[in-house]
Amino acid sequence: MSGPIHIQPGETFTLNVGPQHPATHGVLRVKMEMDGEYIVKAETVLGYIHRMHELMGENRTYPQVLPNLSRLDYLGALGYTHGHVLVIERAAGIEVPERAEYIRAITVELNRIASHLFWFGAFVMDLGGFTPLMYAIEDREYILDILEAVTGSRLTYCYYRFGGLYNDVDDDFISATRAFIPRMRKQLKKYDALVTGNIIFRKRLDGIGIIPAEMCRKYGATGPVSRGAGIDFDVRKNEPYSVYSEFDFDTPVYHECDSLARYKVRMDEMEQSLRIIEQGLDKLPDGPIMPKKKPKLIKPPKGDYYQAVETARGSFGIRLVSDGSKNAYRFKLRSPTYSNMSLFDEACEGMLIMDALAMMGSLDLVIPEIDR
Amino acid sequence: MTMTNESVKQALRDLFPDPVPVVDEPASEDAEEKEETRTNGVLERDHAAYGYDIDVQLDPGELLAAVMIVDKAGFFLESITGVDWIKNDQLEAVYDFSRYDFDTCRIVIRTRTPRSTPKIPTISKVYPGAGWHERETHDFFGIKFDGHPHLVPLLLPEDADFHPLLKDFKP
Amino acid sequence: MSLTIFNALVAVVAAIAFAALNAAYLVWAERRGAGRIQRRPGPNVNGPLGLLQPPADGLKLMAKQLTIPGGADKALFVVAPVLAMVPAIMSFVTIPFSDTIVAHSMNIGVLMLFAFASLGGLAILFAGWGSRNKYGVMASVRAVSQSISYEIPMLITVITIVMITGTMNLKDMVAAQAGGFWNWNFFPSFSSPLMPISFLLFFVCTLAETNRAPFDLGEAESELVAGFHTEYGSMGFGLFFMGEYANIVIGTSLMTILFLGGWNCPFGLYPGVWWFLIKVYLLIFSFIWIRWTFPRTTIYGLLNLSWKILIPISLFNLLLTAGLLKVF
Amino acid sequence: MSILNLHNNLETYLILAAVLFGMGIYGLVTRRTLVGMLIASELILVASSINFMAFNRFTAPDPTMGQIFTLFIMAIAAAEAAIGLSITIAVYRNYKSVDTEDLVDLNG
Amino acid sequence: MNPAEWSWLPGVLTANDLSGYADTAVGIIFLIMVATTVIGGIIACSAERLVRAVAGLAACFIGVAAIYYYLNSPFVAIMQMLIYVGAVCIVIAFAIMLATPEDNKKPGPPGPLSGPLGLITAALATFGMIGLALNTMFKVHPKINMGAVKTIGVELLTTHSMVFELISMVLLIAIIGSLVIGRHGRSK
Amino acid sequence: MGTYFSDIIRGLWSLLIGLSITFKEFFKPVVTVPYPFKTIKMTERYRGHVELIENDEGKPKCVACGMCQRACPSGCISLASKSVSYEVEVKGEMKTKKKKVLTKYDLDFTTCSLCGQCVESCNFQALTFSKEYNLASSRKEDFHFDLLNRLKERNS
Repeated sequence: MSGPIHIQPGETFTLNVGPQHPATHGVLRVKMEMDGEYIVKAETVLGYIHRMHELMGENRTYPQVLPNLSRLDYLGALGYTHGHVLVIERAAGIEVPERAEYIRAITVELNRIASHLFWFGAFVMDLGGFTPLMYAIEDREYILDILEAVTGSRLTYCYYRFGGLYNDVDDDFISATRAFIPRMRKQLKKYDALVTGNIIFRKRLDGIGIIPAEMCRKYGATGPVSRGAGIDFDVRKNEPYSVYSEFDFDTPVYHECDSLARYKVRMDEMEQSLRIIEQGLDKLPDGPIMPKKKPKLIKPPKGDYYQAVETARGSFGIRLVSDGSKNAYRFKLRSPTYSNMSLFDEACEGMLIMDALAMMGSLDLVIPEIDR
Repeated sequence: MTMTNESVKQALRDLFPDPVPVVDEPASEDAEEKEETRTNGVLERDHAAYGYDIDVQLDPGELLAAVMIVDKAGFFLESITGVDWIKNDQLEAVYDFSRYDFDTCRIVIRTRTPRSTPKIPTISKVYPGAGWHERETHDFFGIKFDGHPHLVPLLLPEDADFHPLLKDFKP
Repeated sequence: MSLTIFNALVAVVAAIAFAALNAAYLVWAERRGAGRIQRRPGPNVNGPLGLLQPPADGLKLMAKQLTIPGGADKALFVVAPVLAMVPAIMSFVTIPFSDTIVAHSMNIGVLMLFAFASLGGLAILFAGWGSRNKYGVMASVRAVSQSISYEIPMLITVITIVMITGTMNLKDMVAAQAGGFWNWNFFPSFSSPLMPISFLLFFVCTLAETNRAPFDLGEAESELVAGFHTEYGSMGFGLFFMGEYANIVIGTSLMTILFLGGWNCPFGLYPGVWWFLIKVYLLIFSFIWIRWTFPRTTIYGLLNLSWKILIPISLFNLLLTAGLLKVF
Repeated sequence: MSILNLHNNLETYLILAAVLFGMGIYGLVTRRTLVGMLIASELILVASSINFMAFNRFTAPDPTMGQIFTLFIMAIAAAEAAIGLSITIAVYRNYKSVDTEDLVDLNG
Repeated sequence: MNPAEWSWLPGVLTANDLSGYADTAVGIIFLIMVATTVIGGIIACSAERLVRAVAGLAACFIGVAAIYYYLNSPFVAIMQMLIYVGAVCIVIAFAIMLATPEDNKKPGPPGPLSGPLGLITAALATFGMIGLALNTMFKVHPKINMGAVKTIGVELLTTHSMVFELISMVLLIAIIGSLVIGRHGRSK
Repeated sequence: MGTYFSDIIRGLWSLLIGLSITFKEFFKPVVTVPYPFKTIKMTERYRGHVELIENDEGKPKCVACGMCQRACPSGCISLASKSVSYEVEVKGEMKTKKKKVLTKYDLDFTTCSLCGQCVESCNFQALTFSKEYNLASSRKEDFHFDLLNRLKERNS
C-alpha cells in the first residue's frame, strides 16, 4: 500500500513519536510530518540517554572500561564486551587460551539467542500480540539463568578479561546448555506455528518496510537488516575472529528486503547459534582460561587498532587509538543500530505509520546502544 | 587481496601526484612534544595486527575523490570519527569503509584539519548514511562538515556549545 | 405505554448494575485468562484468586482526579465517555436473557441494538477530537471508519436471520430456535446452508465493532499510545472501559440470540437463563482467547477484510437464503 | 391542560417543529461554512419530519403515510449529507477553505 | 415483565399506583427530551466550533428520536437514531476533521443576513408557523396508530413501491457521486 | 477466484493453529515465582555488592592497601586506615612494627556497577560478593554501606 503519494502543501501535521512512546522501546524520538496516516517526512532525534561512553573510555584505565561495554546494549551485552577484549588483545598482543575462546563463543551465542528472543517478543508486541513476548521471556530466562550461574550477573555481564575469562565454566553449565538446545529447538517450532505462520502477522510484514541492498550499503546497515536485504555479510564469516572459523554454521540470507525477511533472518540465526553452541560444547578443550603470562598493567603500543565483531544487532566495531599509556587515547564505538537506525528516516517516507513502526521494530533497536 | 581491492588501492594511489615513500614510523624518541606526523599516501596494513588493510591519509580537498572511488568499488560506510591530536594542533577525521562480500578489506581514510578552523567537506552526498556520523563528529569534536544539510547536534542537547572529546575539554 | 417506559426505567437501573458488575469481573477474567495463556497467574493477591482486584481498581480510578488537557474541547471531552457508556447500558434493556427476564421486549429489538451501537462511534469520535491529541484524532477516525464498515456486513447478516425467523423481535427469534441444537440458526438448514459461515462472519464483525483485538485499532497501544482515550484518566477512562466491556456482553448476547438459540438448552431440556449466560461467557472467553493470541491487523487490512471478503460473502449469503426461502 | 400531558397534544409537536425550523433558517442564513449550512439544512429536514409524524399520529392515524414520508426524508437527508460532504471535501482540496465567501470564483 | 407482577415491590404499591407515577415520569421524560431537542438545535445552529455544532445536532436528533417514540412509531424513532445519529452526524464530523484547517482563520465580515437580520428572519418563520399551528383547527382523530412495522413494510412495497425504488436509486447515485467527487484530486 | 477462497481458508487455518497453541498453554502450570512471597536462592557465583571477609580472629582480612579503591571504575569505594604499632618477636627479640588497620570501608552502592574489579584486584582475598539482590529503598542514603559495620553485625 505504500508508495509515492500526492501531497498538497498545508495538509500535513507534525506527529511526535516519542521520546516516551510504546513503540520506541526506550527514549527515541521521531518527528514525523504526517499526511493523515501517511508519513511524508521523518526526522529522528537522538541523545536522550547519551552517556558519553567514549569519553569514559579515554579517562579510565583499560580494565576499568570493562563494565561500560555491557551497558551499551543491555540485551546482548556479551557480544560488545567480546569486541572490547578482542581489540585490546589485538593491540597489546595478548594470547588467549583456546578454552577461553570456546567459552566466549558459547556464551556470546547464548547471549545472542537471548537477545533475539527478546527482540522477537518485543517485535510481536509492537504488532499488537502480547503473548509471544511472555513465551520468549520464559525461554530467555533459561539462558539468563545459565549465564548467571557462570558470570554472576543477568544482563550487564562483566565476564571477559583481557586474555581470558573471569572464571571457568563448570559441569552444571555444560549440562544445562546441552539441555537447553533441544528445548529451544522445540520452542522455535512453536513460535513458527504461533507467529510466523499467522496470516495477520504475515499480512503486516510481507512486502512492508522495504530496505533495499543499495540503501543498506549507503547507510552502512549491517547484521540482520542487511542480511534481510540479500547481503551475505556476517563478520563471523567475513573476518573470522575468536574461534569462529572452527565452527560450521550458515549465514541466513533473505532477498525480500522487507520486514518479514528481517524477521526470518533472526529466527534462523537462533537456529544457527544453537548449532554453534552444540559444536562448541563438543569441541570444548581443557586447559587454562587465562594466559600464563599476562602483563600486569595493560599498555598497548602506539597505534590505531580496529576490531569488528558480529553482535546480535550487526557489526560492532571498536577503534582504539593508543598512545602507549594505560588509558586509551581515543576509544570509538561503532554501534550497529546507529547505522541501522539512520536509514529509517529515508526508508519510512511514504509509509503508513503502522507499517513504519513495524519496520522500526524489525530494525531491533536498543536505544542505549544508539545513544552510547 | 582480490582484484577489486587491488584496483581500489591503485586508484587511491593515483590520487597522489608524486608518490613519496610513506613514513609511518615514529620519527624519534625525542619528539616528545609532537606526535609523529605521517605524510599523505596509501599504506598497506596487516589485517591481523591492526584490523584494517588499507590506510589512506590525504588532504581534506582530496577526500571526496577518494570516497567516490571507494563508493564505486562497492564499499559500505562503517563509521566516521575524529581524533584530537592536540600536540600537533590538528584534528583528524577517520572514515572506515568495509565490504559486504567475503573478500575482507577495510579501508581507513584519514584527513587532518587545523584545530582552530576545523573544516572538512561532507561526504553525505555520496553516502547519505554519513549524515549522522558527521553530525556526531561535529558534536564531539566541533569539526565543521562543509555542505552538510543539517549540521545540528545529534547526541548532545540541541543547545550544546561544547565538544566533549576534545582533549582540552573540561566538563 | 406509560408502564413500558417506567418498566424501562427500572430495567435501566438493573442494566447498569449488571453492566458494571460484568465490566469489573470481565476485566478480572481477562487478566486471569491472559495470565493462564501466558503461563503466569495473573492478579492473585487481592482476595481469593484476586477477586477483589476489580473493586480495588475501581476505587483507584474513582479516587483519581479527572484532568482535562489544556486546549481540549471541555464539553466534548466530558460528554464523550458518558456517550460511550449510556447507549451500551441502554442496549441491555431490550436483550432477553430468558423467557421472562427481559426489560422491554420490542418488536424491533435488533434494530434498537444497532441504533444504540451506532452511538458508540460518535462517542469515540468526540473523545478523540475533544481531547485535542493527534493520536486521539487518528485513532478516532480509524475506530469510526472501522465501525462504519463493519456495521454493513453485520446488518446484512442480521437481515438474513430476520428473513429466516420472520421477526425482528429478539424473543421471537429465540423462540424460533427452540428445541435441540439442530434447530439453532448456527447449524445449516435447507433454506440457509451457509449459516456457520455467517456465524463466523458475525463473530468477526462483533470483534471489530467492539474494538477488540485483533481489531483494536482505535487504541493500538504500540503506535497510537492509547488511541482515543490517551488523554483520559480517572473515571473518564473508567467509563470507556466499562462501555467497552458492556459492548462485549451485548455483542456476545446478540450472537447467542441470533445463532445459538438464546436460553434454549442444546438438548431441548430445561431452557433457562443459565444456558444463556453459559453461552455468552463461553463466547466472551473466546474473545479473550483471541485477543491474547493474535497480533493486531492494519487499518487497510481491516477495511479490505470488510469490503472485499465479509460484505461479498454476506451479500451472497443473503441472496442465497432469500432464493432458498422462496424454494422451500 | 397539565404540563405533563403535553405529549398527547398535537400543537406541542407543531410548535417544536416550528422552533427547529426557525433554527434551521437561522443557521442557514448566518453560517458561512458549507458544513455549517449542511447542519442547518438537516435541522430543517428534521422539523418537517416532525410535522409529518405528528399529523400522522393525530389526524390520520390509519395510513402510515407520515411515517413512510419520514423514512423517505431520512434517505434523502443521508444522500444529501453524503453528496454535500464530498463536495465540501472537494472544495476544501481546491480552495483550502470551506468559507462560502472564498468561493466567489464559482459565480457563473 | 408483566406490570401486575410488580406488587412485590416494597410498600403497598399496586399496579394502579404505579401507573400514576409512571404517567408523571412519562411526562417529565417528554419534557426532558423536548429540552434536549431544543438545546441541541440551538447549539447546532449557533455554536462557534463546528464540532460542537455536530454534537448539538446529535443531541437534537436523539431528542427527536424520543419524540418519534412518543408519537407511537418506535420504528421511525430507531431509524432516526440509526441514520441520523449513526450515519449523518458521523459523516459530518468526519468532514469537519478532514476539511477544517487546524488554525481556524477569523471569519471575514458577516454577510448581510447574519446577526439581528438573520434572527429576525428566523423568528418570522418560526412565529408564522407557530401561529399557523395554533390558529388552524386540526381534526384530531381519536384512534391511535400503533406504528406497526409490518404495515409500514407492506405500504412501502405496495403503495409506495415506485417511490421506494426511486429513493434507492437516489441513494445509489449519491454513493457513486460522492465517491467520484471525493476521490477527485487524490492520486491514491 | 480460486486463490481468493484458498487464501481465506489458509488464513483461517493459520489462525486456528495459533489458537490451538495458546489453548494448550492455558492448561500448563504457571512458570513465574510470586516474588515477594517466594524468593529464589542466588547461584554461587552471583555478584551482589561487595562484603569484607573476616580472618580467624573475626577481624577483616583487609590490610587497607587501597587496590580496590584504585581499580574501581566508578569510584564508589572509600576507605580509611590508621597506623597501629604492635610488637612481634623476631629472632628472639621484640620489635615494634607498624601496621595499617582498617577504620572505615564505605561502599557507595548507588554508583557501583557490580563489575567485580575490586574483588579481582584484591591481593589478600579480603573481599567477596554478597548474595543480596532484593535491595530496594526510596532513600539514597540506604545504599551507602558501611562494610565494617556489616561485618560486625554478621559476627554478632
